[in-house]
Amino acid sequence: MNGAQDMGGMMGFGPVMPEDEAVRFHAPWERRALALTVAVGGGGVWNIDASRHMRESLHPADYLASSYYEIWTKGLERLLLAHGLVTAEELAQGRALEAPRPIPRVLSAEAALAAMAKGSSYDRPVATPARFAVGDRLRAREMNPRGHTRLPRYARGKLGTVEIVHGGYVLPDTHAHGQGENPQWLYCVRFSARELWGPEADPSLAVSIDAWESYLEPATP
Amino acid sequence: MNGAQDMGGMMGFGPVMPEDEAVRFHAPWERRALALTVAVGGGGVWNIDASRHMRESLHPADYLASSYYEIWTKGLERLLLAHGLVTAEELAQGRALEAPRPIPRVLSAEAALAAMAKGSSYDRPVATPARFAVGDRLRAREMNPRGHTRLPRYARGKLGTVEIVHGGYVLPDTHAHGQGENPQWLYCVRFSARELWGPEADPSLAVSIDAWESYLEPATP
Amino acid sequence: MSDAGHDHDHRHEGGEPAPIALRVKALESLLVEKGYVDPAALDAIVELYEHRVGPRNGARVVARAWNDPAYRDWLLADGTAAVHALGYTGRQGEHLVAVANTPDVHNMVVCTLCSCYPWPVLGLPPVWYKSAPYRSRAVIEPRAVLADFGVALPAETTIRVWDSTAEIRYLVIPRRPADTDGWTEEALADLVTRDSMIGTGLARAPEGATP
Amino acid sequence: MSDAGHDHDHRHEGGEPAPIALRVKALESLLVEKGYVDPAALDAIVELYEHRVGPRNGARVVARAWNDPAYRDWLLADGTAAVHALGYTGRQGEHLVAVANTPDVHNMVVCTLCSCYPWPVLGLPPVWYKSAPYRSRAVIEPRAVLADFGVALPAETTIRVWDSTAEIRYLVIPRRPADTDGWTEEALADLVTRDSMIGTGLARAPEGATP
Repeated sequence: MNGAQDMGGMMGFGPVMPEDEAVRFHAPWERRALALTVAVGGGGVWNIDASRHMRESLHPADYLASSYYEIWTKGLERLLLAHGLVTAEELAQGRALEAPRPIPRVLSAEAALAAMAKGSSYDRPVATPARFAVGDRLRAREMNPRGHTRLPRYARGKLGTVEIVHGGYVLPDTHAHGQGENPQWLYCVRFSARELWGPEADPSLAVSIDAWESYLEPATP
Repeated sequence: MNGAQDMGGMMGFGPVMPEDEAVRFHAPWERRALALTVAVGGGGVWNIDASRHMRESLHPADYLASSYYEIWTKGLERLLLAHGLVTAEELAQGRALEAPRPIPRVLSAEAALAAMAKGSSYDRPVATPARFAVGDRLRAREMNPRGHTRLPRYARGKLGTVEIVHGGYVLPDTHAHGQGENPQWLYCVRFSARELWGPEADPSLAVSIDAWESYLEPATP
Repeated sequence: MSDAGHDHDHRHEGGEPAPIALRVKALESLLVEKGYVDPAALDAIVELYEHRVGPRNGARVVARAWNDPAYRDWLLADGTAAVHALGYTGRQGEHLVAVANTPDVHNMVVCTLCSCYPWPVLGLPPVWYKSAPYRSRAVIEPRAVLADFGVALPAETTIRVWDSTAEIRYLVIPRRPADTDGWTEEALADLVTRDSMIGTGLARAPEGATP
Repeated sequence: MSDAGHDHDHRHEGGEPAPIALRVKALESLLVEKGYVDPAALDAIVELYEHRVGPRNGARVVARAWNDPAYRDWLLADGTAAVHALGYTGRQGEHLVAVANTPDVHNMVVCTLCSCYPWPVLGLPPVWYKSAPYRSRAVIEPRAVLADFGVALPAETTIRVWDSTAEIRYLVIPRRPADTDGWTEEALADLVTRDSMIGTGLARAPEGATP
């Protein structure tokens, strides 16, 4: 969706504020927001693409005024509500008013650490051969789906070159909406900044995205 | 600039809320915000393009969380500050702490009504002939200026057809920045929704923008 | 500008930004005290746009076009001259183009970049016209926007959206309702809603008529 | 979702949204009471990412690559296997690609759409990495972003920005500082900053060396 999350190329946000790498959190609640998001996510009720979509579905003014851990928190609350695991009244009161619903698993400390150390692979075999090869010229499609997608607006309609063929990967566009993993070939596609931003762009700049096969079409159809 | 004002095609803002046409204002302060913006603007210190640019320069989170009269008010305050007509301290206190600066004119009630009734024409003669004619196919340029422009992002790089040749008009891109009127030919350019938004778009939809000649290039350069 | 995007320019008690009403009041006091504005001019501007300039102006233009084919042709050929000839001149109406709905084509006007709107014929824009939902959606899903207004058009109707990106202001001439033959301009004007001249509505059917 | 874009889900006294600290606290209490999370798991996750997983992991990968040409080749050919071989596995590091800076090419990593970042080698992303200024500007004016970090590169250097739009995570191998011949991996790792592995910084020059 063309939400506030899709901010590549936007202007007006001000400077980047570097920070010492020793800083991990800026307030105690950030630790808990991190842990809650990761732990509840590990419960297996939704997947990572669904949680990204919930975050980008925040009202754009809310998204842009929130720090990222705030975005995570608001996204988590909405996921819990959407899946019927909590009620709005429970969130407001901070205590349970109804019986819990069963969820696939509740991670113990040990299980959480094991899950973090293992991660979740998203590569999947794809039965068909890759349509594109390294060096191929292609075009990112003009598409504006209302649901989740990982093709940023700035790349749509633009001509690029395949730089890496990553292999088969779960397609977020369906996975976020409970419509299956639908693995597709994933490519790293390089664009010149002039192609993306026009002739005034930095001539020394190239930008790449990772794009699933259905995001792409041959340069000359 | 690619600010929050450029919202054509964005998603996530919710439904449009219709309203009875008898409603003019929602609070008394809106009347004053309107009148102040119009009256101070009539003072001749800045032009309409500069005021549009100041509004779109608001932080995107602030822009999107503000009603339009709030945007006007914040833009007006910033213009007054930028031109040294008021200080931040004066704005905070709501009273004058320094002597006023001279401005070209202060409108009386009579002068204000005359100015409203007259308006300000933006058509200007252009010495060179129009490059494009009705029916011509052309492409809106890919451009991402940091300053003011009136070419929305959704039309950039897209193929369209000249529908109307409006005549010569003041160019906002320079006018907003005190770089002169630089009048150019202005065209109404029609795009199919499929060109703008891709093959999934409403096939019955066409969208036009008004675009200055420097925003446009022949369809096949 | 702050990192979090809040507006920190104006603090009052407690460090919160001043409510907008207080902020505008302070601004007015300051500008009057500085002599940059004449309070009488402020009152005159409010009175003008609250009570005198509004969509009934545009309704009279449309009614004239419905009843007078020569005027309609003129309006479509030179909107500025034809509208100004009825006395509707002024700010944000310096350059006008009128576009007519037909059985095949429905027109709709938006300003995605700000709030451009033909003040002399329609008055000040309604809040929804200047809002993010309308500005974002009108150019990509106008039929869904029309549904928010309770308007459903046949799938085969062409939707023609005009994004007001320059100083040209667009006025939609809605379709004349059936069963209005012989009506006076004044009676017809009562059927012309503001929304019908933006393109988010249709002209009202006469009372008692089948829609 | 509200028209004005504010978040109205959580009201406390006065009708204002609850401060985020209270909101997270309430959320944790609720989820623990409901039995959806184990508080011990929360503590373990915090401890892991606050104290054990961080950019020193990535620094050791880079130092190894600087000192061991075979490892460097492997890292560039199969980042996932080469990084996992050093024991840096886990969430948000399942699929890794390493990209090496050269005298001609400077790499920089961003996630314009959210906050994708290689946790097992760099830890949690810094707040600026997830912020709108970085995400919006890295792909259109990376040299201006680099200037915010005090980094200026020659005009002829190619800037190569990698937008992490999928589950592949990118790790920049910065250029090895001069005057470090014969240094141990451990000593070299101290020169590898987090920012140099994102591409918003360079590796530190040895103390006393001319930069």
